[in-house]
Amino acid sequence: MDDKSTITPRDLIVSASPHIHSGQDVRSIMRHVVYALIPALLIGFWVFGLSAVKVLVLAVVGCLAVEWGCNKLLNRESSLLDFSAIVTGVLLAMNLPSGSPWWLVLVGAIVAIGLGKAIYGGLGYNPFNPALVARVFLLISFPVQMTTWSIPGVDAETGATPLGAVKEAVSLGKTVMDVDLATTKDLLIGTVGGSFGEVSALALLLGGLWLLYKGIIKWQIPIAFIATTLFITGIAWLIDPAHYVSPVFHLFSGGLMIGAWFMATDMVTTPVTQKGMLFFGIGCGVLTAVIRLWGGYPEGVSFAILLMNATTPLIDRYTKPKVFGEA
Amino acid sequence: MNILLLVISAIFVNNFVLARFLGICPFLGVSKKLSTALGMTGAVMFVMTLASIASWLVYHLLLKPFDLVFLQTISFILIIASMVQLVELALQKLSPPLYRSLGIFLPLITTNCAVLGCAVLVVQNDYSLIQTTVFALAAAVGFGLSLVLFSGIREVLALADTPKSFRGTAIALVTAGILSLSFMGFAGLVK
Amino acid sequence: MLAPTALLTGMGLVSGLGLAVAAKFFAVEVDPRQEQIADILPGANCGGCGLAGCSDFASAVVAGSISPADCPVADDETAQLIAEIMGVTVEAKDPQVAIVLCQGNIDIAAKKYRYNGLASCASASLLGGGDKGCGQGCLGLADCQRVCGFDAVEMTAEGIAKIIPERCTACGQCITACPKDIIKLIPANSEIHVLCSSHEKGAAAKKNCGTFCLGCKKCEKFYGEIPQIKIDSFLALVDYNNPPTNPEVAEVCPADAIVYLPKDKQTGRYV
Amino acid sequence: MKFRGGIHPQYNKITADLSVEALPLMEKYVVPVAQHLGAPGKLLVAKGDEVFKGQPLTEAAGFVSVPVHAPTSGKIKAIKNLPHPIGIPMQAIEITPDEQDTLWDEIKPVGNWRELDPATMKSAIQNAGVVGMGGATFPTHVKLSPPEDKPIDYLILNGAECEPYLTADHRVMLEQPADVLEGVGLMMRILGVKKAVVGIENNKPDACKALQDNCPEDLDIDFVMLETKYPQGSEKHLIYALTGRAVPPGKLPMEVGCVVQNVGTAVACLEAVRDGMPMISRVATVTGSGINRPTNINFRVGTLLSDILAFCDGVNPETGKVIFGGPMMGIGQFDMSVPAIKGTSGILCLQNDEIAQFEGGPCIRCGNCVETCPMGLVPSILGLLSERFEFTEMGDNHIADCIECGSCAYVCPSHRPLVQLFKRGKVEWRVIQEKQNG
Repeated sequence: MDDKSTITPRDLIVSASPHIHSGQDVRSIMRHVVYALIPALLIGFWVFGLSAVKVLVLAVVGCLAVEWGCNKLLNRESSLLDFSAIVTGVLLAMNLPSGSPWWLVLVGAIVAIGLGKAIYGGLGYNPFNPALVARVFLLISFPVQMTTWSIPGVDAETGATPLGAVKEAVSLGKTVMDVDLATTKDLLIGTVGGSFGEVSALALLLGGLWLLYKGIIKWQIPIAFIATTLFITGIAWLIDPAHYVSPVFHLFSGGLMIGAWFMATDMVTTPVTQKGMLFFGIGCGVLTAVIRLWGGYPEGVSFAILLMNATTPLIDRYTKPKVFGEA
Repeated sequence: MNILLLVISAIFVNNFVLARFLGICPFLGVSKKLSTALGMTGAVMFVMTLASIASWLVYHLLLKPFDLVFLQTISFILIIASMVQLVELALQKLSPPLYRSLGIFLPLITTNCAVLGCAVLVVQNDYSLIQTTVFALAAAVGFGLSLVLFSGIREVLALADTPKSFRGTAIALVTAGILSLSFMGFAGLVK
Repeated sequence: MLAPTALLTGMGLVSGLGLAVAAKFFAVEVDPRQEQIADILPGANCGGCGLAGCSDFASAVVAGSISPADCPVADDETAQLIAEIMGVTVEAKDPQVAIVLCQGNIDIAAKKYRYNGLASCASASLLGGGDKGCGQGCLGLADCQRVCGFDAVEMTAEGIAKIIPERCTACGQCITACPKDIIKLIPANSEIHVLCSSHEKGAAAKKNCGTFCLGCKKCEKFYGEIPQIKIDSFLALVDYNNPPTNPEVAEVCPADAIVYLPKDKQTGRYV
Repeated sequence: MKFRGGIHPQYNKITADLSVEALPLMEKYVVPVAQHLGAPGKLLVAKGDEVFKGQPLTEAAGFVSVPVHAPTSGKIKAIKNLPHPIGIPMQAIEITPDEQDTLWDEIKPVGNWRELDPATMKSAIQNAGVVGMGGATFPTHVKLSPPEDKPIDYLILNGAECEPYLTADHRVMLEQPADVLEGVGLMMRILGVKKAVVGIENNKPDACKALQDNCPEDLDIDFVMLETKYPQGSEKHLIYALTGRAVPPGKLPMEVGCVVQNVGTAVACLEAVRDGMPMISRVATVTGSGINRPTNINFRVGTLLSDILAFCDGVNPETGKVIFGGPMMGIGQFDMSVPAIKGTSGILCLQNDEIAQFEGGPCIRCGNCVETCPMGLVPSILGLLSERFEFTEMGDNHIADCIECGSCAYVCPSHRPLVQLFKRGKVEWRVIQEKQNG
């Protein structure tokens, strides 16, 4: 009965309800995203070798350093431990060519964290995906460096991505049949040219499914995104197979997999309602297909996601769930 | 097909605000609230279409026949100014809340480079009257699209914990820049 | 030369006539005084008058539903100017400032539990009145600072709010924001205050805070016949209509609740 | 019918198999005057008066008001502001028992409910001080008096007990199944409805069986096993799950022809009519990892928290929180001398390591709260609006429909104090509305 006296009210915590919690937190979400990216990273290292490792380390360290610097400058609590800067760094690295010069990676890190996130007030307030802001920024500012793709296995040589090869051929008046298309097997495994993290469709799919299984991402965005892209590219292919490649090629090539599973599912920059997520995914798919098929760039995933990021507030506004009991 | 390309070009590829960087003043000024943005879009649509048509008529029926093309700018401004005055008078009577929230930016359409730019572009590209109407309307839609997208973002940004030094116009300009970056994805859609 | 002139004149005439017709058609009446008043108001849109902002205040003045002197922020001169525009007279008002009537900082005020939640006084006070043992203690979560449009509230390192008198415009926002109701408006030139709001009896108050008014009436007696400080249910209240002047009263208070805060007459700053 | 949203927390119903123990007579009782929603009663006694067990200490002040009664016989030591479970001291009557526990001589049965007329029974229920025992403590006789123009089709008995840890209703259903159903029959007669539905979460099959086995033949009662999901016991969601009818926003269950009552309330109503016994005791669960001997108790209204904790062998040193009610909606206590009252369905002592910590991190817009909100609101946006004092906009976003179930805060990975933000918003929104309506 002595235990009764151990209770001193001043040591009791008082808060608003609820008094228990599911235990999920931001850190664990971000950690899981990093875990899910590991297969694709390993394939990237295997295909592109040491230069890919260099890009990854630079990007992650760069992002962390910029985050730390911004926290200091803006007089904010350290947010290094929430892992979000690491996720941004990893995604940024995966969106760069493996042979990127060091300064390109660092500029990317500064744009991603500084311009894309910190000045909006940090995690949770940025309207655009930081890694994609950096990628598009670099693509437009340094087009040469951003499209110098190493050819897997041959360190010194550079060439085009599978999608780039198709676009170039078609724009020169040739047909798809004239192009030496990458095989589906190559696309799945990743032995093709491209940004170092986007090449292996299989590894990315694996990671995405794992996130889905863990309940960290919801199915609406990736499925709607991929299905819409397949649908539109499929129609184009059925109508004119001479100038448009098959939807399967579109599915496994370029950034669609990493975009649909990892970038378009970034919680901060996508709608909060499930209906909204569906619209978001469809919008991404339409824009990706349109840019890939008819646009000037061979690849449209980054632009599509950024554009849809901009529509997120509007989507959220018009897809609010129905209040319980409302007719 | 030509008309469709014209529309896509004016709305997406050569969006007045995000690709041509015209009309930045109202883009920043009246994008704080979605409802205001929609009202401004309506006003710009009206002014832009009518002004472009009127400019086209004046250019092709008066300036060109009488060899007075050098009066192009001043006469266009005259047309636009009277259009804006008309809209302002009408709004003040018909929708006072919108009139108040648009504030100084409504009369500023007068000197708005987007409207003047539209009229000048129409003449420069030698569009027919139908093309002119479609182009002006599409350009206004493009202006409206960027304004509405932007106001949606800004409504959310207003709730964000933005650092004090970046609040307001600073963060709006950065956001507009990123929006413009993403619109570059449309490049090449229309050759 | 003739053709351009004729053309532009013609166009000008046509559009001018069109606009003239439109102006008739869409005519709206606006009282010009409203704009004049809005121009001379402080323009802070603080809402201290109870209306949505300065332009609302201006239209209310024109409509006659509020007095020109009712803008708590504007000084006398402004009020007189507005009155002139409206053609009425207003009486001068004494300048006021807000003051936080609590000294219970973290060193001396006891807490009754560990608070976990929002850093906001209004939210914290929904949980049993907040974590301070004293029911009228400053919670130190800065709601008053957040609503102040004039940067006149400072949170001390010891965790209570303090008003900076030379910045305070007496708009009253902090008073509305404070859930503990311990911020009051007082004449700007008063210098002696009872910085405690607890009506608790001495023993109970002492348990919760190191600086408190126990209602001992020593201050009341100090002033003799017409007390400038009066006790009302165990709390001394300064009679600001007849503000106390003798600073020695602070020495009399056994619990340091009465403080003498001398002010610089020119700047209004505490010395 | 399943409602949208909701959560599946750890249920921790550790006391489900423990019988209800009656508390011994204590040395002191504190009976707050206000223990229900509505106007507090008017005092009938003064300091120094001798009172008997079951004697009314106050009388109802109006229709939406009920009296409180003496839990035992003794002397009134004081009437003053004393700690109250809501956190702010309120007027209360302190009684020192004379240890005789003499029953007030005016307590006698009202009659057989099968023969009495509804009005007599309703006034008996009001005079007995019966309030909803689920936690909301709304006077029961008011709920049993729907206006003429709102015909009632169903009486719904809430046996969901969806709050984790709590087992009080479960035990009542197991130990007094006949009383529960007689109480249901009584309320059906008052309402004049032919049909009652009992909703029980499917983690309590034994309770359902006990009730089914004891169902009187003359009553048409359906027993429905519901999905175990929080907040299944919320009135609106229970009605939806059982009947498919959705109560419109801002409206009461009677809008769709339903009245919902808690199992404990049913027993209290029966006792008020059958025995004339006022509501001076109730069943509650004392539970959680912090208490040394978790159990179910039958305590007298006004028993001090410290006495109850002592009866359960006290708390262990790791205890960081003592809560009246369940872990999702209960109120944290900080004064050990608060009395347990009519609405106290449980006393939960949690250890420091299992308490939700609110960190107030930024919203990362994950959408979990939107998915779980059973009311179809967007908690993430509402939270941001509250943080920025945009209370009018909160109102436009239906803050008034929030039932404060806490599902959103439970799943929030940023540990945002969402319910606290909404409580604040609701208060401010009410003020704004009052201003608008003059």
